[in-house]
Amino acid sequence: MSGARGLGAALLLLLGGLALLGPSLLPDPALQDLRSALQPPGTTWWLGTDHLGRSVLARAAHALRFSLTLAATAVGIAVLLGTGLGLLAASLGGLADRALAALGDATLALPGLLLVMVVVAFAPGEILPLSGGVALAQWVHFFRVARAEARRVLALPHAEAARVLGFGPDYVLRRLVLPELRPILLTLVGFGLGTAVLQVAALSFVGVGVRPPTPELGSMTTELLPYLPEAPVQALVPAVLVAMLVLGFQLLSADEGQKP
Amino acid sequence: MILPRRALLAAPGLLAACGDGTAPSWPRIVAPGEFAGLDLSRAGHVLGRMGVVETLVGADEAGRPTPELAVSWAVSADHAEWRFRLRPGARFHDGTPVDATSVASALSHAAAGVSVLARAPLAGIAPDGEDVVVFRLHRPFAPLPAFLSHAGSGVLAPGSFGGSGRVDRVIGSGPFRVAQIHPPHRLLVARWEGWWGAAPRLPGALYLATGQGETRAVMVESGEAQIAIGLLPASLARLRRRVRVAVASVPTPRVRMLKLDAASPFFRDQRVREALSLALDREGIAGALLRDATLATDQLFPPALADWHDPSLGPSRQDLAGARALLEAAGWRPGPGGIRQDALGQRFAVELRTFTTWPELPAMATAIQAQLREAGIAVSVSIGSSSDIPRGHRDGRLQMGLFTRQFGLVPDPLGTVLSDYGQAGGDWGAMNWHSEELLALAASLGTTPDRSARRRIGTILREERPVIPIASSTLAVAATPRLRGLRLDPFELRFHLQELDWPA
Amino acid sequence: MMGVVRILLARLAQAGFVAVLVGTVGFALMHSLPGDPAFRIAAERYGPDMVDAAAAEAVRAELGLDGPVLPRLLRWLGRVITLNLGHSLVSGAPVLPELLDHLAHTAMLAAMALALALPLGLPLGVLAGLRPGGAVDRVVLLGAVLLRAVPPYALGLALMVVFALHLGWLPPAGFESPAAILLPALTLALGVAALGGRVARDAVMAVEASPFLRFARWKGLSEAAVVRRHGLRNASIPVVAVLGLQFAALLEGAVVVESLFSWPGLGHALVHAIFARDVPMVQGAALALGLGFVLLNALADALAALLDPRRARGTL
Amino acid sequence: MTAALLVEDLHVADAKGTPLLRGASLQARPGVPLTVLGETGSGKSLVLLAVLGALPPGLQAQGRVALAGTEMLVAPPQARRRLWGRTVSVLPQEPFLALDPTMRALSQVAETYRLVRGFPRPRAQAEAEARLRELGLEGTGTRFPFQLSGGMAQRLALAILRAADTPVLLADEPTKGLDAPRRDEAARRLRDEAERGRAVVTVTHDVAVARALGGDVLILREGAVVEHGPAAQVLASPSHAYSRALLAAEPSRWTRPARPPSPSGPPVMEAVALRKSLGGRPLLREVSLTLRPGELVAVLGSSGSGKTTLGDLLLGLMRTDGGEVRRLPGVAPWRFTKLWQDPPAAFVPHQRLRQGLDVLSRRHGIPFARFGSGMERLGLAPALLDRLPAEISGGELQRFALLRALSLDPVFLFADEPTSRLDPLTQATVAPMLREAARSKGAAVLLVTHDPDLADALADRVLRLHEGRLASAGCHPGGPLGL
Repeated sequence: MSGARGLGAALLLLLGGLALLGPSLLPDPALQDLRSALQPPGTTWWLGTDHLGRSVLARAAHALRFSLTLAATAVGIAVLLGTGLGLLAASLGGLADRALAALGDATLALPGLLLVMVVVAFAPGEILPLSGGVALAQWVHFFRVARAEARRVLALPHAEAARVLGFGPDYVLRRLVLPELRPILLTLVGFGLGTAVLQVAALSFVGVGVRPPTPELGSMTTELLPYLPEAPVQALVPAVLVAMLVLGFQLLSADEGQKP
Repeated sequence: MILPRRALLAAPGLLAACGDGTAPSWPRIVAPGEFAGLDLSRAGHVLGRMGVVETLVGADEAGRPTPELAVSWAVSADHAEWRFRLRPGARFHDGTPVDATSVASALSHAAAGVSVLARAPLAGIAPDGEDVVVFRLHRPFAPLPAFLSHAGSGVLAPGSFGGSGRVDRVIGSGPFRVAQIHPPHRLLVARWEGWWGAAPRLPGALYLATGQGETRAVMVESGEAQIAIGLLPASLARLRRRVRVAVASVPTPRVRMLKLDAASPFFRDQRVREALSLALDREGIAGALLRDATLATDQLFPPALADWHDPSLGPSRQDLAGARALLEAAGWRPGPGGIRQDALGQRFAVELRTFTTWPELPAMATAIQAQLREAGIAVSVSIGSSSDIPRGHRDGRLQMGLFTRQFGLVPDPLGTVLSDYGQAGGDWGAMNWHSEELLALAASLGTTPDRSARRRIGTILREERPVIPIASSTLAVAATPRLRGLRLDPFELRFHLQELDWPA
Repeated sequence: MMGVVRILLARLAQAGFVAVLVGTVGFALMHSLPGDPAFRIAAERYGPDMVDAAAAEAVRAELGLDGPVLPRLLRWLGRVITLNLGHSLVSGAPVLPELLDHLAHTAMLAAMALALALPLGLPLGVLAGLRPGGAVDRVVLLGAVLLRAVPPYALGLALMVVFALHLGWLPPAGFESPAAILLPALTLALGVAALGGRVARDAVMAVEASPFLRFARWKGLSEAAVVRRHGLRNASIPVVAVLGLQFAALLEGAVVVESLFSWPGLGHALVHAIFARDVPMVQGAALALGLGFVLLNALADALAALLDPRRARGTL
Repeated sequence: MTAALLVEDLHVADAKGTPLLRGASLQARPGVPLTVLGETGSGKSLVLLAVLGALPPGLQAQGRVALAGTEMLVAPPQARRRLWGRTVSVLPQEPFLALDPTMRALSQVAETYRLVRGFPRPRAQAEAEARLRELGLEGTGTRFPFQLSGGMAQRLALAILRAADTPVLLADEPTKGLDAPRRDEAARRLRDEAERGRAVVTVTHDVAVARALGGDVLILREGAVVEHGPAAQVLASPSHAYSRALLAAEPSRWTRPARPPSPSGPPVMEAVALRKSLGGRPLLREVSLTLRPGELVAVLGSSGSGKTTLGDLLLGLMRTDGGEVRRLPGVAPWRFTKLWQDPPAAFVPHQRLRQGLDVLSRRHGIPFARFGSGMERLGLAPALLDRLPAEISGGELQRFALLRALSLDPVFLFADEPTSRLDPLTQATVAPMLREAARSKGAAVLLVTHDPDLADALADRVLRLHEGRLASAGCHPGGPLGL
């Protein structure tokens, strides 16, 4: 494991640990103390309090868990949908392939954030549409890669060999295409997770986020932006956490991608 | 390769339309309000404040009617007819005189569209000679002058209207005329030499709609703008410490309040509504989110409305024990997870709708959510569009709504009270609640200005709690100190640009 | 020239698909959205203080929002072909001129972002690619990864605080002085520069390892001649191709950055239109963004074809 | 006459100290082509890189390399580089990849004149045009490399080298991927260069190239020189056992197969008037072919002639545009099978061989033990089973492919250039195995190749595919005639 990858793993381990253990060890993230609003970091509140006097550390831990869950759900849907359609397109070929590819191209032409916003407008503040929206913006990347890789592998002599030797399409896809696809998908998943975290944060910024009091990294920053001069740590912590999460995913996958 | 090049050439041409023509010496005003069109129902609030469009009647700091395009007015003995005498010599920006015919036509147009005038019991508007406009009413309506001071009741020249009655260009009569207007962001005004009042010192000014409060603060801090309207409480604290910026604020008749569906099984009981009020820590909310604990109020009418506000009532303090006792008495007992339930096992779980037009509302909803949770009430917060509240009122799905209401929408709150707390309640007022006594009092106010009746209306609303007021508002403005003569209007009708001076 | 025609035809087909997709999906979604469009439109038109049921009913009557869906969709699709995008439900003004105005602003912002990003990212990427694993490479890689990890709004805010507030060099927002474009453009540019640098690095590495560059050296050309005559052009081909694709990301960033800096572009308009349920405006803006993306890709294709004769002749 | 290039006792080892080249010595003289002959891994390419002074970093070299008076192993990089294009030039392995894809042919020649030899632009242009004309490339100056055929690309590379006109010319596997006629043409052109007074050093694995070039031959095996001398002598009467084996491995020297029994029984595979176009170009115009059990038919054709397409059409891997393919009815589809040109590509890269055979045995209910006896017959050690495809040699892998195909009791085997990627010695072992194994199973074999000698050596019938039609190309003496 190289340095970059190790650093990425360490970052994700740290944040994952906080997300996993934090919520049970730290106080209720919704607990308010309006008279202790915007307290600086100290012994009582390690990362200070927000504008409603809530512990930023506790909220950050919950927000991390939320962001990770949401990103994982969204990317999970995107991977299943994109890879499934990609493999389908590559193995069907012909008109179905071209139609799916055209749909992919058209989706790609639209900014991802637009798609998420349109879907989220369905049910503001609900989690499933949010991850569905992010997935809608991301599936096409998985689709393109899966389709291209499947087409490449299916054209290789060893895939032809498998067919000549009497193996069915199921075997060819599962045993020949997927193993080749897996490392590429993993890289893409890493970047996708990072993008999902960023996209949700951006949505919160333009006001399409989660419902209060759910802590979310993007909306935490947005809520605290007006207080940046007086409470810089509290406002920056969520943004830094987003950056660290994305960084962790990128480091982890960047290295994977450079392998021969 | 021909197409892209042509597209590139076209771009600067489009930009020129909105980038040129700004004299750098004209002050820039940044404010939150965008305007979606040219007609007064959409742009009136900007055109009025920038001094382009005038109304028959103005308002002073206390909300009392003052002469503007009308120099005097009188109501008939049967309260069915109002006569407004027009200011002699007033001219529109196209040079035509502001005469009774054009005023009657412009205001009839407003009354037929979306405007406060449409809510007045008007039977007709007609000219009487050159300089008198007559308003005939279905029933007595004392706040008519106040309604006429609303931005939507501005007077546009007949030349403003296109063939289909749509506003094609804005020709007002105020001290400034439109030089350029680009909805929804930008309005450039220039001094109108033909104004009836003292000539303005400023050669012109620029209005820029800027949605983000932080951005407005930063713009005025860096000198990019000279006046920033509507500062966030957090920015306000910072700007006060700056030498390069002068900060002023004025209380406004705007109140943040909770609206409850008084017909729902949760809020049917007046004791529950009272318990909600007791459970709230208004001073905590105002202190933390508005940076001013004194804004906390449980009165619907803020101090800015001296006739309506009762200064003898102290601030309402949080009383959780009292709230719990009232909820117990109303049959809501502690249930699993600390959430109360009634005898049938119904959980006290409700939805609170609010929106982001005012940035403090979501945070306030979150604070309310936490405080009601202490009393055993589960609140889920839904943040959407401002229209969710009137729509929820109409389709009956609204349980709680958090919003701000401008009682000085017209400087006399009576109009607002009538539309919000009438027989059928109001989109921005009571829901499934009314009070015969209040209706009778309001009807009597149609003919007599009676201060005790006004106070009594406040008391009824405070006792029965169809809505729960939380905090009143201030309008905070930051400006560069070089700008002289800045005057704040609590009713947000005018910037008073004609009184400003910006010496180089 | 067959290749160029083929590329353009493919892009044209993509544009057609975008139009139909945006039209249909946008229309279907907006009409199955919860919430009453009449109320939303009224709120956007008249401001929250004036929204009430009466205003909403007036809007409903004026716009005929109750008609059957399918004929309206077909009519809209038909009009799109003639570039008639209808009237905004909110302002009542025709969508097209308003869109063009927003589009011009976004185009200017994107162009400025590119103008800042390329001189920043490409030289660093080339330096990094010439010595992979070297000090420059490590610093550039780290910088690129960090820049792409920071949310654009946080980046924009940080730039605003530093350059506008503390240093006072640049205007923080607005679109009045010509310098106002610098901060939003820089915010977008940093992300693009990070990506461009990364692509340039990989491209330089690939060219550096290519047999034709080795052959060029073996021919006896000086290093400068090798780089100038054989290195740069070949390395720029993937850079152009990838940057063309990444324009979608740039436009996406524009939505957030335009809101933060009050830049009156497409992204800003789109957010408003979605909130207001202004269907023609949403569709128009989405269409403009989608077609803009296709157009830029076509430009990137054309540029790549200029650089790479294989593309122009349709063998790649 | 002094040697333009002198290599004395050159040793090269990798970073771990493993020797790659163990004491190679050679000298190249103007006018006398020198051919370094060796199999993959013999270290022949390292000789070239050492001469250029372009050994990859990490390799250590000892000994002496003198190029026109410069000691290439000790000279500083700048000094070595100054010789490139002036004293020494290189004909690259695959010229198509070595030409700048974005530059027109003429510029690639002219820049040598302008930037290396310092000619003014008009003269450089004129000279470059003259070089193109000399090599039969007139009219192609404005084309890009991708618009040239493989042979033209190689001539363009030669034109560039002529422009440099260096005393020493190195050629690195100049015939890689070329079929016989083009291979001979390339060799002839290199000989021309030598006759123009240049010292030409060619590195190749192909004995035929060495023979065509003449001059001196040096045979390299596992980093050591096994034989060195004039081509006429070394290729006619080699003294070393390895050299003899290498020469005997040429298909033209193989012992001919015994006369096959006349094929009998119903045709296994019949093609009637097949037509196929690819990319709008008609590839097969009207091809008819009949294969009977036990016969081995070779189809000869140059690259791009459509011979692989023909096999794939018969197997149903591609759809025909017209005509008909008739297979022996009632036979499972997998008993019509194929051997691929590039053995590593035909195996799943991440699957150990045992695993691959295991899934196959389970899919078709073949007892695994059957593979054991087959491996023995094909000379495959059981230890190989636990390796990945990339970890064993191409020859071994092709034998595994054969094992795999034969385990399904094939009635038809399409062998697509099955030995073209193998070293000559390996080819000499594997090719007869293919013939014998197929014959023992009674399978019909369609062998597709570009090597007439190989076809002649293996096949019962040889057909030639030319311009989309099949024609008889003569037949094995005694073999059945006709189509």
